[in-house]
This record gives sequence, C-alpha cells and structure tokens, in this order.
Amino acid sequence: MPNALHFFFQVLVLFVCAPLLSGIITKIKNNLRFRRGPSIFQPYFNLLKYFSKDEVVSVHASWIFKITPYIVITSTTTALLMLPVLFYGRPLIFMGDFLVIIFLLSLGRFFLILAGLDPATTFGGMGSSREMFIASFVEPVAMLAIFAIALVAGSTNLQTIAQTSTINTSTIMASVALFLVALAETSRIPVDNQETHLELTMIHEAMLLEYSGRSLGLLELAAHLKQILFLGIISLVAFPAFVGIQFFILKILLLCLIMALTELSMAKMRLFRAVDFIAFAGILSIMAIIALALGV
Amino acid sequence: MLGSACPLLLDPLSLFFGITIFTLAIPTFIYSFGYLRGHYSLSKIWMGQILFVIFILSMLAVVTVGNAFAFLIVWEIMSLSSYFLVVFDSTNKKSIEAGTIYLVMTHIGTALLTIAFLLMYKHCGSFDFSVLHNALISLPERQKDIIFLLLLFGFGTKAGIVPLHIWLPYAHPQAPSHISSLMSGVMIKTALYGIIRFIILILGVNSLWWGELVIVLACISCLVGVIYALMEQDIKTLLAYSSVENIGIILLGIGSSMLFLKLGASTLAILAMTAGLYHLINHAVFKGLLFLGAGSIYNATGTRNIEKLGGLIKSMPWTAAYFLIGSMAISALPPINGFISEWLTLIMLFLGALTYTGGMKIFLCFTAAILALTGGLAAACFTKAFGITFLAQPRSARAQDAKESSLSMNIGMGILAFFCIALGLGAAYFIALISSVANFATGLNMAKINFSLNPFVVAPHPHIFLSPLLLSGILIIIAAFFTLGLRLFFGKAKVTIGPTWDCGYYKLTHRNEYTATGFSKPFRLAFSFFLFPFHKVQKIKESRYHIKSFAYETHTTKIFLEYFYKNFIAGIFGTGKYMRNIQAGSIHIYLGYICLTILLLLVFIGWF
Amino acid sequence: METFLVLGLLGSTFAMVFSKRISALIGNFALQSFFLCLFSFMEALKGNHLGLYLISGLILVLKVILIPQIIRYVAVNIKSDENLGFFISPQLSLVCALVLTYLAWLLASTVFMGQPILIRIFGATAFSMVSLGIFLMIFRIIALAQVIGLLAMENGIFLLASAVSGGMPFIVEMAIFFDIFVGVVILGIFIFRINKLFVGIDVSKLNSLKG
Amino acid sequence: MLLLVIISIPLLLAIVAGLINKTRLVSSLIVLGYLIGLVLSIALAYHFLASPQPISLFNIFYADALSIFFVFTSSIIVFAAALYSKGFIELGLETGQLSQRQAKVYFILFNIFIFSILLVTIVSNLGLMWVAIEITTLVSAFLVGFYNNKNAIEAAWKYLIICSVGIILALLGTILFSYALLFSTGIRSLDWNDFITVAHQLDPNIIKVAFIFILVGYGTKAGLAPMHTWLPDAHSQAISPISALLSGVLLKTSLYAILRYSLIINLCIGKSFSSHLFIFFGLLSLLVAAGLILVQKDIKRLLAYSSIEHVGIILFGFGVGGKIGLYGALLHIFNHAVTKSLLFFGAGNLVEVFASHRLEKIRGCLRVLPFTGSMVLLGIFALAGFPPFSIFFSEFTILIAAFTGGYAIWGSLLLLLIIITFGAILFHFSNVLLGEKPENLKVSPEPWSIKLAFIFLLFFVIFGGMALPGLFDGLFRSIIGVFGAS
Repeated sequence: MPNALHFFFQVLVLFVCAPLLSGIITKIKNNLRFRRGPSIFQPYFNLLKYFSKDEVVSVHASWIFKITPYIVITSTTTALLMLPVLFYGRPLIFMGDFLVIIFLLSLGRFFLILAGLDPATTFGGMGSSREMFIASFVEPVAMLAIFAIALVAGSTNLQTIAQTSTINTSTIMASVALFLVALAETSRIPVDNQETHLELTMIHEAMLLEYSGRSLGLLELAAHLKQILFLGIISLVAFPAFVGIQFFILKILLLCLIMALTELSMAKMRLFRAVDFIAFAGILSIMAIIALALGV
Repeated sequence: MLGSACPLLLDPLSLFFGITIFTLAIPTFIYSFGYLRGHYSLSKIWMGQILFVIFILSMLAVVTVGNAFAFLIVWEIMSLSSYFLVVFDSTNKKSIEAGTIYLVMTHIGTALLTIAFLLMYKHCGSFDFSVLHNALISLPERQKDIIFLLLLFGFGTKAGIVPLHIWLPYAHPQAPSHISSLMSGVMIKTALYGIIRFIILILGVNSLWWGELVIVLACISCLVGVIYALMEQDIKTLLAYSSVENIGIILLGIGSSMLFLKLGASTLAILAMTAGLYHLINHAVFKGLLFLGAGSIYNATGTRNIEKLGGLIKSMPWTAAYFLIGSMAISALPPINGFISEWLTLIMLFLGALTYTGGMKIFLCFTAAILALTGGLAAACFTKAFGITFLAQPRSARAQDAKESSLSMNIGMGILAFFCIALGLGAAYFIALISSVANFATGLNMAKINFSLNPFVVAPHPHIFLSPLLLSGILIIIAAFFTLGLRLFFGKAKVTIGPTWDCGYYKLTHRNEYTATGFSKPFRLAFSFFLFPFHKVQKIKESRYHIKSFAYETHTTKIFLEYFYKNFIAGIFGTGKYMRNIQAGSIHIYLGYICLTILLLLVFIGWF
Repeated sequence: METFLVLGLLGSTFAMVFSKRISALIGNFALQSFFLCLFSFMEALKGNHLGLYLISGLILVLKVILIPQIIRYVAVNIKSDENLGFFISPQLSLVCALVLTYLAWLLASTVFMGQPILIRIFGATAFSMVSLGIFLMIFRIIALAQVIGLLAMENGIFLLASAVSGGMPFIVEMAIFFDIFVGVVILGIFIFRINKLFVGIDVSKLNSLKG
Repeated sequence: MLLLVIISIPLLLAIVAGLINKTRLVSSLIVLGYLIGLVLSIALAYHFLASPQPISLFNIFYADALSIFFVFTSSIIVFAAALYSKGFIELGLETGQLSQRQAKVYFILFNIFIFSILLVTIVSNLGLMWVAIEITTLVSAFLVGFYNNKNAIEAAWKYLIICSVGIILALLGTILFSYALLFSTGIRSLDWNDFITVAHQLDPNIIKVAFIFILVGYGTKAGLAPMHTWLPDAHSQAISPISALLSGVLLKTSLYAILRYSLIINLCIGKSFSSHLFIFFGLLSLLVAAGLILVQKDIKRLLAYSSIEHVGIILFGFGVGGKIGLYGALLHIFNHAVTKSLLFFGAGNLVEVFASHRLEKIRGCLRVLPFTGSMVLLGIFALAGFPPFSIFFSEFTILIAAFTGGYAIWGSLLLLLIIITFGAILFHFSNVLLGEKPENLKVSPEPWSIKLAFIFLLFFVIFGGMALPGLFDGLFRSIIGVFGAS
C-alpha cells in the first residue's frame, strides 16, 4: 500500500507547487530588474479568481470550444502522473513510456489550436497558426533528445531512465536541448512572451484570448503543470545522481533560476527566427546522438 | 501453355490484406448509395455499382492469386476498373485528364513489373510463386539487384512513392468520394502487398542497400507528401497528398524490416513489419473515414475548396464529429489508433538504434526524427483542414445552407469511426494477430513471437509498455475528477453567450477569420527552399492616391511536376513533332526512302 | 552479237534518262523494248523453245507497239506541254546514271561470282536498267515519267529472268505480261483523273496528305 | 475440293454483283456467300486437322497449315466486312452520298479484291504468289480512290506507285532465288517445296542479297517502317470496310510471303540473319508509329499508324523466333486483324456522324452513339493490350519468347514503345470518347447489319486470347512443326 500512498503524495506535491514555480520565476525576474513585482503566490490568487468568475462564450463557438479546457488539463495531468520525479510508482508502469508524454502534450495542443480557431477571431487563428508552426518543429527535436537519453539508459521506460545515473557528454547535450525545448513549449521569452498580449508577439496567449472564468483558470493551471513537467524531466536527466525530496526541490529551484536568467538575457525573436533557435536545439540533440554513436 | 490453372494462396499475408479490403469495402458500399443518389441517373448509378464490385473483386484477386501471370492480368483489370471509376463523371475536363495521367502512369508501372516477371520467368521457367522462390535463390547477384529495382519502381508507381506520385493528387480527387476513399485506403496498399510478396518473400532480401534505399524513399515521401498536403486548399487533394505521406510511414516499417532481415535481427524485423502492417490497416480505416467525410461535405456544399467552407460543425454535427475522429487518428493523438502505430514505428527505430552502433544508429535516429517531424506537420495539416472547414463562421453562401448528409452516409462513416476507436483501444489484441502475419510476411516463421503481454498491454520490448486501454481509462477518470471537483467547490458555472471580442470594431464578418492560406503561411516560408512560393500583391487604385482594394495571389510550384514530368512529356511530344516530317507528303521522297533502305542493307549486309 | 545487244540496251536506257521531252522518253522506251525483244529472240534461237518465240513476239506486240501507243494517246489527251519537269538537270542525271550502272556492276559481280563473264554482264545491265527505272521515277515530276520508269524496271527484270535463270515457267510469264498491261491501263485512268482534279499531271502538287 | 469452292465464291459473287442492279439484294447475297465461305474454311481447317498433310490441286494450288490459318483469318474479317459494307452502302444510298452506279462498282471490286487476297495464300508457286499480290494492289487502288476527291486520288496514286515499285523489287528477289536454285542444283522451278527440300545446298551469298530484296519488296506492301509511307494515306482515304480489310488482311498476306521466304533462308544459313533483320525492322516500325501517333490529328491515320506498330510487333515475334515466338506472332496476326477491323468500323461510323476526320471535332461519342462508342472504347483498350482482351496474351507470348530467347534488352525496348503508343492513343481517344455531347448533331442509329458485324468481331476480340478454340491450337502446332524446326 505504501507505494500508492507515495505516488498519491507525489502527485499532490507536484499539483500544489506548480503555480508556485511560475510565481518564483516572475519574482526572480522582477528582483533582478530591481522591481518588487507581485508575491510568489500571485498565480494562486489568479486561479482562485478565475474559478469563481462567470464565463462568457462567443456566439460562433461550438462544443469544441467548451470541451478543450478539460481535454488540455487532463492530458497534461496524465503526462505528469507518468513522471517518476520523487518516488518510482509501480502501478502506472504499464501506461506508457517517455514518448507517450510527447504525444499526450500534442493531444492537448491539437484541441487548444482548434479552440483558438473556433470563435472566428483573427487573434485566435494567428495564435493557432504560430503555435502549430513552433510545435511541429519542436517535436522532432524533443524526440531526438529523448532518443539520446533513452539510448544511454537502455530503454524508453521512465523507471529505467530515472534509475540510471550515468552522466556523459550526450546526456548533458540532450538535457540542454530539452531545456531549450522547454523554453519553446512553455512559451518563454526567446520564442513567445507570456506577459504581454501584444498581438504581434503572443502565441500561447492568443489562443486563450476568448476564454474567461473557469475555462481560463483550467488553461492557466495546465500551463503551470506543463512547466513543472518539463522542469521535472530536465532535473531527472541533467542531475540523475541526487535522489530524494530535498534534492528535487533544490534542482527545481536551480532550474527556475536558470530559466529566469535566460529570459532576462534574451529578447524575443521574430517568429521565423524561432525556427533557427529550435534548429540550434536540434543540432545539439543530433550531436548528442552522434557522440553516443561514436561511443565518446 | 499460358492457360494453366492458377492456384489461390490463402496464407496469413493474403488473409490480412483481404480483411483490410473488406473492412473498408463494406462501409464505403453502404456510403455509396447515399452519395450517388442525388447526382447521377439511375443507369449510371447501376453502372457505377457494377464497376465498384469489379474493382473490389480484382483487388481481392490481386492479393490472393498465386501465379505471376495471373497476378499481372488481375493487376491490370484493377487499374482498368479504377480508371473507369475515376472518369465516372465524364463531363468535366479535369477528370478525363486525370484519368489519362493515372492510367498511363499505372501502365508504365505494370510494364516495369512485366519486365521483372519475365526476367524471373527466364531464370526458372514457370510463373508459380513457390517455384519462383526456390529457383531465384541461385540467381546471380547483379540480376537480383536489377529485378529488385524494377519491382520497387513498378510497385512504387502504384503506391505513390515520391518521384512517381504525381498521378495520385490528380486521380483521387476526381473520382467519386467513396471510390477515392477505396483507392487511397486500399488500392495503393495492394502495391505494398506486391512489394512484400515479391521482394521479401519471393526474391529474398540480399543486400543491405535495398533496405536503406526503401527507407530513404519512404522518408522523402513522408516529408514531400505532408508539405504539399499543408499547402493544399482542395480538401480531397490534401487527403491524397497525406496518403503519399502515410504510404511513406508504412514503407518505413517495411524498409526497416528488410534492413533488419539482412542484418540478421529477426525479432526486430518482425517488429518492424508488424508496425508497418498495423499502420497499413489503421491508415486504410482513418483515410477512408476522412475521404467519406470530404465526400459528404462535397455532397452538402457542392465545393471542395476549404477557403469557401467554414462553420459546418453547426449544420453538419455528425460529419464534423467523424471528421474530427479521423483527423485525431491521422495526427497520432493518444487514445485513437494512429498514435499507436506511429509510437510502435518510433519504438522499432529506437530498438534498432539501441542494438546497432556507428552509422546505422545515426541513420535510424535520423529516420525517427523525420518521422516525428512528419507527425507534427500532419497534425498541423489536419488542424488546418478541420479548423478551417468546420469551425468559425461559414465563408460562403453554400457553406451557410449546408444540410447534414443522409442516413446511409452517416452509417458508413459511423462504422469506420467505430473501427478507428476499436483498433486504437484493442491495439494489444490486434498487434498480437498482426505479429503472426508479420512473422509469415518476413519469411522467418519463427516460433512463438508476440508483441503484447496480455490483451491490454503492448510490449514490443521487455521493458517498454503501452496500454491504450489503461491510458484512456485514466484520462476519463481525471476529466471526471476535474469537472465534478470544480462543480463541487465553485458551484455550477454560469455561462453567458456574447459576441466574439472585436476590439471595439462594430461587427466581425467571416472575412476577419483566418484562412487556410494564412494558416499555412509560416510553413510556406519555412519550406520556401522546396516550394518556391510565388506571391504577388496588386494595388487596385481608384486614382493616383486612393487605393480601393488589394489583390493578393500566391501559389507554390510543384517541382516534381514542373521540372521532371513536364519537360519529359514536352521532350516526347517534341520528338513526335520532329518525326512528323518523315511523312512529308511528296511521293519522290517516299521512293527515295525505299531506295535508301535497299542501298544501306546491301552495303551493311555483313552486320546482320 | 551479245555485245551489240548489251550496248543497245544500255544506250537506250541512258537515252531515256537523258531525254528532255515526253515523246523522246516514249521513243527511247520503245527502242529499249525492241532490243529486249531481239535478245529474247536470240535466246529462243539458241535454246529452240517454242515458248520463247511466243514470248519474244508478245514483247514485240505489247511493249514495242501497243503500250507506247497507249501512253502517246494519254499524253495527247491531257494536252501536257511536253516538258518532263526535272528535279536535277538531264546532264547531272546522266552522271548519276553512270554511277548507278557501276554500282549495278559491283552488285552483279558479287551475286554472280562463279558465272561466265556473259552472265555477269547481262546481270549488270539488268540491275542498271532496274536502278535507272527507279531513278526516273524519283527525279522526274511528270506522272507519265513515273509510269515509264515502272515499265523500264519491268524490262530490266525480264532481262534478268531470261538471261540468268533461263526464263520463268510459262504460266508465270503470261501472268506477268497480263499484269503489266492491266497496270498500264489503270495508271492511265488515274492520270486522267489527276489531270481533271489537279489541272495537269505535276506529281509534286500531290502533297496535301502530311504527318 | 473445299479449296476450289472457297476460291470460286468471291468470283461468283463478283459476277452476281455485276449482273443484278438492286443493291439491297446484292449485298445480302454477298453476306450469305461469305457466311458459306466462313463455314467452309472452318470445315477445311477441321478436315486438315483430321489428316494433317498439305492439300495440293493440279500443281497450282497448295494449302498447308499456314495458308489454311490465313484463309480462316481472312474469311472471318471478310465476312465481318461484308456485313459492315451491307449496312454502310445502304446507309450511303439513303443519305444520298453514294450513287447507284458507285455502289455497283464498289461491290464488284470488293469481291475481286477478296478473290485476290484468298488467292495469295493458296498458291504454291512463288511467281504466281507475286502475281496475286500484284492483283490485290491494282484492284484495291480503285477502292482507295473510291470517293474521287483530291485526297482520295492522291492517296490512291501514291499507294499504286509505291506498292508497284516494292513489288517489282520483290519480283527481282524471286528471280534471284530461282537463279540460286538453278545455280546450285540445276532445277528450274519456282515451287516452294522444291526450295525447302534442297535449301541447305543453296549458295549463301545470293540468298542473302535475294532475301534483302524480298524483305524490302514485300515489306513495302506490309507497311514496315521506312517503306510505310503509303499506308497512312491509303487507309485514311479508303472507305472504312476497305481500310479494315487493308489493315486486317492485306498487310498480313505480305507478312505471309516474307514468312515463306524466311523459312528457306533459315534452312539455308541458319536463323541469325533473318531474325536480326526482322527485329531491326520490327522495332523501327514501332518507333516510327509511336512517334507519329503522339502528334496525330486524324482518327483514321492514327489507326493506320497503330497497324504499322502491330505489324512491327508481329515481325518482332517472327524475329525472336523459336516455338513460342512463332506461336505468339501467329496469334497476334489473328488478334490484331480482328481488333483493328473493329476499330476501323467504329471510326467509320464516327466519321460518318461527325463528318470530319479531325480528332478535335469528334467529341463525346459515348453519348452521341452509345453502341459504337462503347465498341470503340472496348476496341481501344483491346488494342492497348489490356488483359481481358486477346492482344495482351499474344503480346505477352512474344515477350516471353524475347526474354527466354536472350533478347531481354530488345524485349524491354518493345514494351517501352508499346507503352508510349498506348499513352498517345489513350490521350487522343479519352477526349473523343468521353466529354460533352455537341449540340446540333443529327444522329441516326446504326443499321442492324453494322451492329451484327461489331458483335461478331467483339466475340473474337474478347475470347481470341483466353479461350483458344481447339482449332487454333491444332493449326499452330502443325505450323510450328514445319516452321519451328529452323
């Protein structure tokens, strides 16, 4: 029975501290920019506000618009369930492996894009088109990085990957590539700017423009969960040796610091330059595989 | 001498293809009644149905016949009947032209096959598959390579592998929709049956570069197919190009199984063949569904150009739901069948990369990356197709007053949608069956080989598991948790219907929506090195200063068609024109020809 | 005696090639047929076959008198202005004739390798008569010239048959003569039709069927 | 005895056509006559199969398996042509295109033409065979020039002159053959059997030169590549029943003659000389036909060029030789004769209705003339060599012979050229057959006799290949026995 308890505890911890992370990242960014900025619990307040507010749905929207928030949140949480970050839960071993996480995220994204197109606004269409553009180039890069990690670990099963503790050049390069992919996926600065609603730059936000109230809250929560999912994966891969709850928190905070620093040091790239950014991540993962192939 | 009785073989491979043909034939047959009723005269409908039955029977015969000569006969009857179906509504010019291109290309393919069969016949004196197989072992090396290339490109023209794919986007959209769903779903698969039967089972893979060539061609077909599908506006051409892409994915499975056969990794070879065959039946089902959906859209609105459609989800809810299931399947989204076969192919490539080091590992990983890229682009293509056609506001009067398709069409599509979901959830059970077919198809016939632990979990490798049933179970539980949890904690959400946010602009019309060209513009720029996009902006001026409106025109050039085929055909017609002046009209020249021949023959008498 | 016949035959053929007007052409053709008749008469004397006498008589009647008369009748009725219409000038065509005769000699020497010299000479003259017949048909514009070229080739072949292989069986001989006669009549009818439709018998105008 | 009756039928009908003036009665008599002819030729074939030794009558007529096969093929096509011309001429009289006198002249010439065709294949003496072929040319010249307009006369003149030159060269070859016989064995005769029995003693030098003259001579009449120039003009200007006879039967008779001589030279100096020549000319004809069909604008000329192509295929079959090659070539002679006459009849009807030869003007035939349109559609796919029809089987046999005989490269070249021709024909005919029905087109349905001719031929087009009746097999076996040995 303890296994199920451990597993349930792990999910609860991840769920609770997901919004906390984005609060911490915005806090770090504001402090480095010598501003006070909102407290780290601001995301919680936003979520509470959204869940209690009413919802306005466009007249053109169809049932897809209403279903999408639930599909996005379920697919992200299922992906989160599979991640053996704190404890190595046995029961969900049969559900899938590392690749299935990528496919689950693409399920969420597919419906979010359709929801963007549904209410017949230009912003939604623009956001969907850009999101699809970025996502379809990110997928092969993420796949190559996962291949590199799995080849080191010997199988794509998440348990074996969590238990391997070898560090070599290919895992480092793969984790850096994954970090860049995380930047693209969680719409961080070089690819997309979370904070603004300027139609020229927003990608992820544009799709959520038409949402309000409860659905918007769910989509925000999903975004936080995706963020902690990626950070969990990178922490799993980049520093495999340190196991246990205290090391996990340290790793996550370190990654938040790195993410905040990258956000500050870069400016948002033009949409078609983002392809070069992703290509750079791709080259990194190809290098990882070549290094592996030559047994370096 | 030629009339010898031709044996019918009922081995697992033929059985598997027979079942695939029937899974698609029955729903399309039901669908065809509803589809044809409104548009054609009764006698034409009956003629259409008879041709339909001949088409199905000839396909069944192709996959079951046991003699190469009979194979050729039935192969040609299949092309002939599908030609008559492509030119079925024979009044519009485009379908006649499409029919001609289609029949000439398939005939060239059949000619290559004939040469390959005759070379085989020359070596072993009979057309029977079993005799051929035993005799061809002793064939010299060079001859085997020639026969392999002839067979690959012969079947490739019919399967639509990239350099030879140009007829596919012409022929499939012109045929009536239930026929194009059959052609895309099953007919091009008979060519893959041919590749498996003749190259793997009869000829026997005998050098490494065979597998690599097939994989490279498959990757090219994947990418080219999906990029052109992205750029398409006509929904049925879009589906035709995506068939080229999916044929690439299936060929990836078959090619890597040829590669592993040569490298000696027999379990991997069987896994690769299973992945290929599983994607084959998946593609047959969801592509059939998508084409039938496109057919009902055409039936309801009378146009196939998605720029003119929109908002059909409100007037055609059932068709929209089926089309959504089809698009989810083709873009490999988890609970439905497309995802499992793409996952299986990726795992197979991963396991291949795991066992081999050096160049082979990089090659297999790179193929996996291309497969992932194709998956991503396919998702983009079908979000565009579904989003622009069904969601938002209707863009033309026709889309406005579209009505839901008739009962028989819905039943047909319903059956196929059910198959999609059943193949997805029951994947473990089906993969166990298909692995025994693959066991036979690779010619290894190993002992107990099974890629699923129990009827719920697929396990291609002792450590790698996937249970689609468990996955969809958990998805449903979590969805229920969120809907009920939120309702408990925050009460019933009060939803009001209001106008879409229009930044204060007084009224959003359908012209403000995103169009298909707009949606695929980033991809057009990203792949401009391959598409050579052409775009022209024209200012229509009322006077020197007042610009009344803009005209924007853009299109991409299809390089295969433009640079290879057009020049080739122009060359042939050029020589034809040049040869016209042999018949110059004057009798003196004609008499001169006769004397010249006599003279030359007498002088060069030694040569003959 | 043979040399006189060879010279006569070759001379008349060259005269045909060289002739500028239709009536000269017909005259030379009659001359050639006359020499042919003499030759077959000589053969008949040597071998003393009854058939051969009949054949030489037939040649005399048919080819020397009757056919030239028919062609003159046709030429008069179509009121053509006597010129033959040349692709190449008569002088140049004479040079070609000599070249063709040399080629014919080469061919005859290879074909009749082991034969006595007489057979080879007659073979060569036969081949040259045939090739000059075709030459006439190719390089003359008037339809009549083509008819006469055809008949010249016939003569050449008849010479070859009787000189080299001692003549063909009697029935075949008769059938060939009958054929030639019917052929000339039909060609005449067609020349009348061409004249009516194409106003004049210039064969180079017959080139509307192209490609 | 049967032989004599078969030969005398056309002569009898010619006299009948001359005497009786009512064309309706004359045409039905002719149809009846040739029906009897067909039945007799089948009886002759079975009689021959029962006791397989050649029939020879008062040393002029001589019929072995090959000539009986040709008599059988010709009588099938002739019966169909008689049926078709009955309908065609009556239709012409009704619509006033043909005068009473023209119809009478047509029927007389039609019968003499058939008499000369049948004569060619039955005569044993090579000289007489030459004379028979000469008569066919002379008689068919009038039939080609029947319409008496500019194009018809031009076509007839070219046909007459070119074929006469060709035939004279063939006569030269015959004489050289008889000289070779005289020179080496002292026998003075033109009988085919004498050549066969003593062929190995003949002097190879003379035989080679003689065979070249024969090949070019009779090749002109058969429409082989460089000498084919008269064929498109003659076939497109002649009346459709006659162009069907020209394509279906006349070309084959000269192939018959070439085959006779090829046996002599094969026995004398072995197979390689004649087979290389045949393959060269076969592929050359295919190349020329493929090139010119591509850019063709006239429906009948297109069919004429496709005859040149199929003659090339048959010659390639002879060239590749061996038992299978000969089997395929002979089968192809029958299949092509049947399919081509079906198509020429169809084209005749279409040209009548659309009053123009040009392919651009003939549109939507399936809607204008449903019966003829579907027949032409089946004919086109039969001609292209699609499986259910018979031409596919004979072409495949020839290809098998080519590959097993070691001519793999030439076989693939043959297949490639067939594909190009198929593509061109489909490209032209798809617009002709499908497509919109042009307005203001008065269409009279075809008379029953034309329909009967179509169905009669269609039976052979479909079943000629698959269900080979016992008759063919027996005949082919005995022919191969004589010819295959070389």
